[in-house]
Amino acid sequence: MGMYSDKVMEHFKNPHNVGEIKDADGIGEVGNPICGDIMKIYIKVKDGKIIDCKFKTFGCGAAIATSSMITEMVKGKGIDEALKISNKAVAEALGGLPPIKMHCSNLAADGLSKAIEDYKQKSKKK
Amino acid sequence: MGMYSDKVMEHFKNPHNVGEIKDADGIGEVGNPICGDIMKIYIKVKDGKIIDCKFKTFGCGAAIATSSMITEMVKGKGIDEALKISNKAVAEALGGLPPIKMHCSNLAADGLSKAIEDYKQKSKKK
Amino acid sequence: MKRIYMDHAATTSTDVEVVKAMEPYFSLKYGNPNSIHSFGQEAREAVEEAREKIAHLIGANPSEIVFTAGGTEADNYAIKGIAWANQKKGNHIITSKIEHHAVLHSCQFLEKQGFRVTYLPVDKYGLIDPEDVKKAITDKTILVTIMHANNEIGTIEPIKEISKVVKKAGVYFHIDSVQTVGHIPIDVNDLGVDMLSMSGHKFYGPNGVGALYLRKGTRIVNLIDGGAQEKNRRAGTENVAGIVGLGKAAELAEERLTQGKEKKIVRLRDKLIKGIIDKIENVRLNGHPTKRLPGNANFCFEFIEGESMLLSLDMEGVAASSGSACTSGSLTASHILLAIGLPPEIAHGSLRLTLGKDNTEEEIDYVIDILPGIIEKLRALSPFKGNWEGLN
Amino acid sequence: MKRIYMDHAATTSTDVEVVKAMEPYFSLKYGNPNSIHSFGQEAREAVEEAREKIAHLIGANPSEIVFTAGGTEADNYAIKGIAWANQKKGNHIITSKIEHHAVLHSCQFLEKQGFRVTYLPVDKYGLIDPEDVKKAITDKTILVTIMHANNEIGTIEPIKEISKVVKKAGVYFHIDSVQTVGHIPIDVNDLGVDMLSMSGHKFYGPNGVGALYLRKGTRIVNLIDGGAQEKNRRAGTENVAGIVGLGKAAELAEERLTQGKEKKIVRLRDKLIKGIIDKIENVRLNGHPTKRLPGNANFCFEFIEGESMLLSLDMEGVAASSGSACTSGSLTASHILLAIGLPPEIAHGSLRLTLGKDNTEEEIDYVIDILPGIIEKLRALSPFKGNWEGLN
Ligand SMILES: Cc1ncc(COP(=O)(O)O)c(C=O)c1O
Ligand SMILES: Cc1ncc(COP(=O)(O)O)c(C=O)c1O
Repeated sequence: MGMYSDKVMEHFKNPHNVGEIKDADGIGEVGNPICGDIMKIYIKVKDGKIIDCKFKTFGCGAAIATSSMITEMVKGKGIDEALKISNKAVAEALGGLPPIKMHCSNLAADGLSKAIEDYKQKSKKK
Repeated sequence: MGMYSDKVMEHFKNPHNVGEIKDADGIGEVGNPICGDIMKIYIKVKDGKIIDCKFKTFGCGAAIATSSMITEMVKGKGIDEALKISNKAVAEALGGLPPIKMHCSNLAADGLSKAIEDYKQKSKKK
Repeated sequence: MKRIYMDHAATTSTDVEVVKAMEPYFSLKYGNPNSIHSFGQEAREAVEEAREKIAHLIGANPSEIVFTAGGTEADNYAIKGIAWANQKKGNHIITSKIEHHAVLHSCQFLEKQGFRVTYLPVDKYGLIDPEDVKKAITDKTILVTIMHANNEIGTIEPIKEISKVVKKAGVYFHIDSVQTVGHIPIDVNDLGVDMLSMSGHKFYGPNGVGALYLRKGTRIVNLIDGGAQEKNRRAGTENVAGIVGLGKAAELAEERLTQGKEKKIVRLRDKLIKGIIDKIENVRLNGHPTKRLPGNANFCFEFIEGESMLLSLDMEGVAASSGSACTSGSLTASHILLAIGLPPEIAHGSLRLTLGKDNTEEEIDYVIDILPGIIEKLRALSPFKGNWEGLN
Repeated sequence: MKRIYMDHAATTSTDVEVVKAMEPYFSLKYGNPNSIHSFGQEAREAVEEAREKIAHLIGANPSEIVFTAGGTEADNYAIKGIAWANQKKGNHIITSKIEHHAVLHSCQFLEKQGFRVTYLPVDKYGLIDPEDVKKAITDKTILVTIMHANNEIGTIEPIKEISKVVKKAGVYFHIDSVQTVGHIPIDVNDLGVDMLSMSGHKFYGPNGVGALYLRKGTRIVNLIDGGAQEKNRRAGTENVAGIVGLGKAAELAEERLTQGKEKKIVRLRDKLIKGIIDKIENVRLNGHPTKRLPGNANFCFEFIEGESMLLSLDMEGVAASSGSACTSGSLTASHILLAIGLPPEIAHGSLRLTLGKDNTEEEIDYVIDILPGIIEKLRALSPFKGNWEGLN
């Protein structure tokens, strides 16, 4: 019962990896205040691997749960592998999302991509 | 309870003065088969007074009850007095009729008028 | 006095099991299904479960069911909605002369808005000829709306055959199934229809709730605008208890149909028809002898008027109906009886007895027993004796 | 866990006394009110008795009450019906920016049909200025439709003052009273309105039934065509049980209003508002401080989003609602919160707590107790800290 799966509610109740990484190697921001969703994803990269990932999210239950879920999914993954994670995969890992949430609050993978992009840009400059 | 007053139902259940008068002095017919109502009123007149009145009616409960009621109302009345009976008076004597019946099935007084007219015509010819 | 109900085409009692299913959704699980909280979510689940049951009964997909406030709204929605949504394509609608007023008056509303409507005739049984439909279709035709079975005379129309010509022409096809859903097996794909109206109170569900089956992809404009309920197709807070009741009624109807329970009703109906025709003179059966609704028996008794029969029957405890003007609040006899060719004076003498799942053999016997006396008494009041002589 | 319902503006539970009044009309007195027999007549009586109760609650004549399937249908009927019936006179309609979607989307439908609609602005409290109405009226104006009180922020509009300018111009005046009927005293003649919409499930009646008050002599075209029910104004077999329930709900509401029972709700509401404003930072009250519905409390909590608050409250047993996009199925925040001048990011952080007759002091205390923790926890997740910096 409820609009969300148990997994979503678990992540909503106790979101993992909440916070900022002060000396993050990459930061990705997605979302739109008009829509009511803004996610900020922070990553720490070492030897091409994501060793830490945190988030801050202004948004609905789905936005918070997907943010939390992706931070779990990427830890320890290589950045190329991490880039392959799709929004759909995040939703699936959460046991699905209500149809109406599939397009609007399911942006965490985009946020991660942006963070990795940011990391790549920054590494180039170094 | 019910769409008709008790008085209407009484007259419907046990209509008074049903039948024809073979040697009637006047016969009035009103109604319209399209509407589903045809009333035939027969009168017997003596010394300007209605001494007998009978009816035959094809029609709904209101048509039957009003026919029955008018035959009671006119007996013993002078023809001029009888002419004054209105459809409304018949309805009132029955304790009222449903609004929708006031115009369509409430024709007995018209039938009586026609019967009296018929009587007058016939008397003239004599 | 025992009361005998033989007016199931007008409305049925709400099944006690249906009432039981509805009960929790009044004062306990009363949430608005659009609310996020647990009260709302438990209501949402109940609504979707009901949708599945309705869909299953007619072989549809749950997403193709739109809940309405009854059969009339479903008819209005289908007809006006298709007309408004497709007026660029054409302005012509085809229907029949024996439709329910929900369909006829919707068509007349559209005529005032500039649409053109063809009202097809029927034969003496009330049957529509698919050939007539074919001939009526033009390149401006956007909708054909035909009833599945007639509410008054019970005739079941050749929907499959009509569908063939309508679909060949690429035109939307709506059927008013208010009298058939729950009473005969229905499969929307087998019938080949795009839209189908139903009403809860005609098959032991609650009043004030119905549904429109709306085939996926159908272009339609809303009749009732507002919130995003019913996937933006019908606004208004859902009648949760009513919808749950409709779902339960569908489930129970499907059980009965699977068990062939309507056969008992057909047998009682045929006994009633035979009994009356055998015992009374100057009577005729209206509608088709076999292509008719399981529970429908409709007669005309000459020389008397319908309402007076109803009152007399009611006095003996029997509830029935008639197509006489006096019983409909209009001034003319039933347009259906006139359309099958009856003269008005005969149409006024119609009597409809419609049986339901709980009518018994004894009740049939009782009606066959008392009706001749009633007819005789009323005929004694009538100015017509054995013929319509004198009728101008 | 105890469940606390504070979403009465979305829907109320059906009063157990209402359910009791409805019960006989499902399986016992199930006749169709249009039938002549005794089953029909007992249903007819029940419907007319309910009509009297509804009329009495709002100071109307029973013949001016038309039953509908809810508030949305009543709004659609009033607006579309007046437009269609009076289009020879003019094609202009005036409404406000903060109406319910039932009104706004009906107006938008008419715009597609060629009508012109003015959407009046409101001030920061959500109040409409009668002067604005006056200025908007032209010689083509046929209808002004304004809500009596707003469903989201609870603001009660100056209907009497608006009526004066509307009536002076000889224009029809409709009010959407879905949120006020049964909650504050109403007299249609005192208010000076021609039409008024109400909905059963907003004042402890059943879902799926409502009514439109239609002043005698009002020129209107039907929304739902068909049979001659409701004096030819609204077709479809009457929802007898629902109508009886609506009548009973009206009777009970009148009793409560006579006894001044809404004062208790106002007191609890004010306690709730004070408790929350006192204990939480960066929060604002939406709507007018005093011209508001007895049960309505509506806030915006900055830096967090509404749905996440609802989920958190639901986990603690509290049912509430929000004007955030995520809770409405749309992509933008509530048009009402935007119309009172809130930026979208703040509008998304709205929380509506609407109290009902059975909420207790303890429940208020509980909510005041748990809410600060919930807000704090969600704000800890937010990328915004005490200001909206970084928001592009
Ligand atoms: C064939 C048919 N269509 C439509 C309707 C209207 O259904 P409802 O009364 O549920 O609006 C009825 C019954 O009244 C009917 O028999
Ligand atoms: C102000 C207002 N108008 C109209 C409606 C629609 O009423 P209903 O849901 O009964 O159709 C509502 C509630 O949903 C409302 O709050």
